[in-house]
Amino acid sequence: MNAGIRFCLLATVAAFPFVLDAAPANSGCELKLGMIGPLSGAATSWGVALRSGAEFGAAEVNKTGGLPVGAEKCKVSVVSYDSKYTADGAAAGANYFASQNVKFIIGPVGSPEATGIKPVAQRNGQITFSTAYAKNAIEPQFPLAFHELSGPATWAPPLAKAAKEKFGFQSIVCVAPNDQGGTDIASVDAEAYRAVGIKASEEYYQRGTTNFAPIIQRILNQNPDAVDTASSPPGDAATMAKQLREAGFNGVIGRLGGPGTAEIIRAVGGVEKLGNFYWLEIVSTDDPGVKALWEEYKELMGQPAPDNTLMIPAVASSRLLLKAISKAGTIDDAAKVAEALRSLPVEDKNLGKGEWTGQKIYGINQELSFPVGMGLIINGKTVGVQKIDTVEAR
Amino acid sequence: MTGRRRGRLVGAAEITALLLCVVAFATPWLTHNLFVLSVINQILIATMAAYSVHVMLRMNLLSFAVPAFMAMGGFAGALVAKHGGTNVLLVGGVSFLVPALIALPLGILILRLRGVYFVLVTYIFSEILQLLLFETPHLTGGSNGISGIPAATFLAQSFSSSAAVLQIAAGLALVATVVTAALCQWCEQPFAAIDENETLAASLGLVIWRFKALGFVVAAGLAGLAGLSLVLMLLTAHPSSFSPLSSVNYITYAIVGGRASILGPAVGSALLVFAGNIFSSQGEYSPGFFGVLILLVVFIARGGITGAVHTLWSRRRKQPASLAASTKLQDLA
Amino acid sequence: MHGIISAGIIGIGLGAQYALLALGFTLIFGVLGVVNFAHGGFYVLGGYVGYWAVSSAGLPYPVAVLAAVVATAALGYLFELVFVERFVDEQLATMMLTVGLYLVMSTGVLAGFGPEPADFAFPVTGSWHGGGFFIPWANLIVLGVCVLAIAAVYLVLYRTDLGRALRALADDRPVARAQGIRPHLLFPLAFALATGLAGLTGAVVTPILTLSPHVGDSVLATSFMVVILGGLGSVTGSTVAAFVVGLIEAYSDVYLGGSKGALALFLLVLLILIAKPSGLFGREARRA
Amino acid sequence: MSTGGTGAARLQLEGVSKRFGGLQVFKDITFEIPPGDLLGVIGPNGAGKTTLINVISGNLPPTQGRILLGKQNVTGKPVYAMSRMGVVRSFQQTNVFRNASVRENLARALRFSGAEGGSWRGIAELLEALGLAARLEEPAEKLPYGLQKMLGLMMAYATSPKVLLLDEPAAGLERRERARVDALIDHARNALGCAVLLVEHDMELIRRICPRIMVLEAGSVIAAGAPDEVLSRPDVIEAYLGPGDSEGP
Repeated sequence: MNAGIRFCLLATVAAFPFVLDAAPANSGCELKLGMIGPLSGAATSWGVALRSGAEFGAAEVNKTGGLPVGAEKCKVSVVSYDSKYTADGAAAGANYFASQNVKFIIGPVGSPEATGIKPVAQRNGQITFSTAYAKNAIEPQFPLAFHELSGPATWAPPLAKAAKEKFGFQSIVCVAPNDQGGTDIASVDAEAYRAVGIKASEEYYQRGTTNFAPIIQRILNQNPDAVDTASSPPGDAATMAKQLREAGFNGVIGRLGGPGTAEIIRAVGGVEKLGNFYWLEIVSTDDPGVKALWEEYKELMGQPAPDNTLMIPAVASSRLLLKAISKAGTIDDAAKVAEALRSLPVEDKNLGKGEWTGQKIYGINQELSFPVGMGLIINGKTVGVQKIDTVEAR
Repeated sequence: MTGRRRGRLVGAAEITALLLCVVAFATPWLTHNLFVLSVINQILIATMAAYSVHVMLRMNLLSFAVPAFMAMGGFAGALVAKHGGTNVLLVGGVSFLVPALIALPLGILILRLRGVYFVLVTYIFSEILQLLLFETPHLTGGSNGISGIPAATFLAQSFSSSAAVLQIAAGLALVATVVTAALCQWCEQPFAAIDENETLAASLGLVIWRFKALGFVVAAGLAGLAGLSLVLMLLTAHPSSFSPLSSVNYITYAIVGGRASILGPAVGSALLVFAGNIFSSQGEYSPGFFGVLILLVVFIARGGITGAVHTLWSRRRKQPASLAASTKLQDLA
Repeated sequence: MHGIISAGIIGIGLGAQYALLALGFTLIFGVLGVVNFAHGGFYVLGGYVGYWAVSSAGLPYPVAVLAAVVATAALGYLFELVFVERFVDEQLATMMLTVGLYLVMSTGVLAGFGPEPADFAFPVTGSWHGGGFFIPWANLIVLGVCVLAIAAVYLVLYRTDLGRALRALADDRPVARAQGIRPHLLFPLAFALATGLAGLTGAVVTPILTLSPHVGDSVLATSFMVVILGGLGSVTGSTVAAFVVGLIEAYSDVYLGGSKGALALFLLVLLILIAKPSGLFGREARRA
Repeated sequence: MSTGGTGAARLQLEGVSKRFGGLQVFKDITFEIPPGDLLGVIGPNGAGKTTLINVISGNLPPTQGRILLGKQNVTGKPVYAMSRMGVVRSFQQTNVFRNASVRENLARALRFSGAEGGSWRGIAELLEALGLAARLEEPAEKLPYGLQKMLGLMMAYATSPKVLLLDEPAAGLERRERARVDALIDHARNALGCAVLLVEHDMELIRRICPRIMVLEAGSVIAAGAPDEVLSRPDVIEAYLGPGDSEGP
């Protein structure tokens, strides 16, 4: 047993230099941008997209010789941490970054992660830019927590209205997984549909379901005009769309909540078979500015960008964050940078003009809003992505 | 003679485990590195959860119900802290007792199952509890969980910093270690007999269900303490913290550490949680590294880390004595 | 009435899928006494090998399915030989080994193919419609494959020397050994047979549903539930249980909704096991 | 409830039957064994002898009939309860805690039965006679087969039973070791006042120590009485001794 003790002590002792070694070498000015998100498990692609966006933002600045902070020019690098889509993973990540003196974090991605990281990051003095669609993704009591893109409460009302105008349906079923990643979006979607006079109901399935035939049958029993796959993961949404069409459902399929349009089109067997379909694009992807970003990424990074639009707001928020750091003139004081962030004009090279929103929904104006897009396929023909202004109904 | 030797050996393991808790309690004075504090906090939580697995393993029962009991303890503690009182003794007591009390009737139903049947039923129980959390939004906050939990207090002192949260975890882990050690010591012979040959034990008059129920109830309480500790670390009781598949992690900690002694859960948790945190900064390949580590440990260290160390130790020290052999075999059983 | 029949058809479809999944799992459990936590990993791997064979190697789909079976069986054989064999009598160790393997496999697939769902489509589309009901052709084909696979497994188990030896090992290992049956030759074969079945399932089912690196998790949970409900290592039991689970899932999901439906399914399985502790077709536990 | 070994009690079966689904293992078995008495049960393999022990010991519930211990009806009680009331069995295969030492095995028997305390003294002499006394610290699995079997019997004895159910205690033993079984049974009858039920294939042993025996064939009692008389009956020879296998397996 004594050897057991020795082993423990050795392990503990061995752990310290490893961790402490990681502390930043303070020669020159080096700015580390953290990225927290799922890099394993079913939500990996979102974490990867976020990391790519942050890396692109860093590379842009480095190309110009570094970020001017006070008198120095800082080289920006990105470090990432796999938070596994869990609250404790994200909290551990925030602490890991704190130990490396990383004060600015792009991410986390999911609702559990946002829940887990808020108090810890606040305590550690770290700014976060979460993409979670949770109803409490940002809160007044956590002034360092920012939201990277507009949430369902912002875009669902205008999109629901636009969808009703385009397709004229009277009833809809919103379907999503039964955890926070599903309920916090589908319930907001349903509310938005109801607000424009559509009869909306919600269906939640067990996360991890692979065969949706029974859920589809249940939805069809309600005989709706349309089905909204909300924030179901891309693979789930694709399977549902396919099984809906196989079951003879000819109504409109919508997707207000997450990416995955390509998968859905593929699963159903092409745009013609999909018929009528509308979806949220978190940015207006057909804009020339946005389209240019993919080219710029390839040119600067030497490889194509990940095929996931979540990268775009990550680029925008990295740029804005870096700008704020420069303006605040500090790479340590998160509160000062947050102050600068709030005061900066929201304007992005590729996305155009945006604004800080969120007061009405979260009670704090720290949501980075750019116009979103509504993609449309009408009668089996791709119509493209229309820009939708989400300016908060004040 | 054998008994005395065994007693002394087990004692050493227990004292070491207790000392580790004390060291963990003292870490805030040794370092302010937040990552170190956070990792040690996670290790403490994992150790308590692995104790829960360990107690059941002593009776050759593999329990996947740990996340379920953690959730009960965590949510019960959160509710009490929010609406009742934040005294750490009160909150800790509730988070031990609630799962323990629920485990009693549940145990009577499922403890006659053995082997993989027990594994499956406990796993299903974890799934059911997760779904119940989703389906009871008024009590548990549904899929959003309970947030805004006030920091725990003790003697007018509030524990809100990372260091203080770690110290609470260390205190709870100390209690968990004492409870586990006391139970395993007191029930050593019955547990070992149930583990090896239930039929024989029963025919000698051992009231098996009584010990199984006792073990199950205590294991549930230990998991409850782990759940509370997790909730206090995150200041949130969230269903995603208690996913049914996370039971595989706790089982892995307990088995990789070795089921021979109470140090097993602590050693397994320390190694694997530490490694998991380091791997997490390696991005999407972290599960792969973790998998390789498990394969290596199982392949090299038969009987878990403590088991392998123990085997080496007794082989080196007492080559000829059948005494050492007898204790070794007993411990590795 | 119409709804009840539709749900029944869906349940049978689910049951076929689960039966195919559980077949390999129950074989490994029955013969080796090993709970294979990497079962879902072999399912995913089968899907990806099929996908690769179709999309990169340009093979026709049936050949791709064959390739998936061969690849997963080969990997299973090797894994048993190198890792499991030494620990075959230690249930906890083998569990840990298969957990480790699963993590490595899913990371490997992620590294090789990326996190996005793969574009792997079933070559046959469309549905059969009749009398107000419909069945996708693809599901009928899976049902057919399921029947064939189960028949094949029965043939192997009850009509060949290999099968007799495997059954002897499943019944009583010491006695089988005493009769000259050599486990260290047969265990890798049994493991390969089982993982090959998982690979087959993956190659046939993932193009109908989704193929991404992490679809293996729920596959493991379902197979496990089906196999235990059926009774340890009983091929007949797991097949029957697969359809029982499929039907319960279909009816509870259709009539109660996804979340409550899952709750109902789990509660029913729990109740069945409490009432009948050795599963629907289980003999008394193999070791007293 | 008395758990010690002081009180003696009579074991009585009244019309006990056991059926597994469609399979009738035995039916309508009636007998009694007074304290200190010994009943031998013989019969061909598959006659239901071990199942009979399983039913009396509480491992299996009977389908019909009553089992009485003294005046108390103990039908259908679980194993541990039967054991604590003094009805204790041994197993046909060696059944000991292989990973524990001999001493621990015996300590468990004493502790689990509730017969702790001075009972070590009560078994010391017998331990010597059975050849176990010198090997108390050895792990049970290191013992030779015969001693493991003795340990199994010794553990049953150590619980201070009132009724001892012995399932082929001599099977697999060498000839010279069989005398130890005699010693144990004598001890149980004389020192504890045990009622003993002995299932055995070893006809020499049966003839040697059993005052009366019962022949079970296909689940029915076909003969009962003194060994010499019963074993010379033609139907018994036909049913059982005919094949000529008078030795255990």
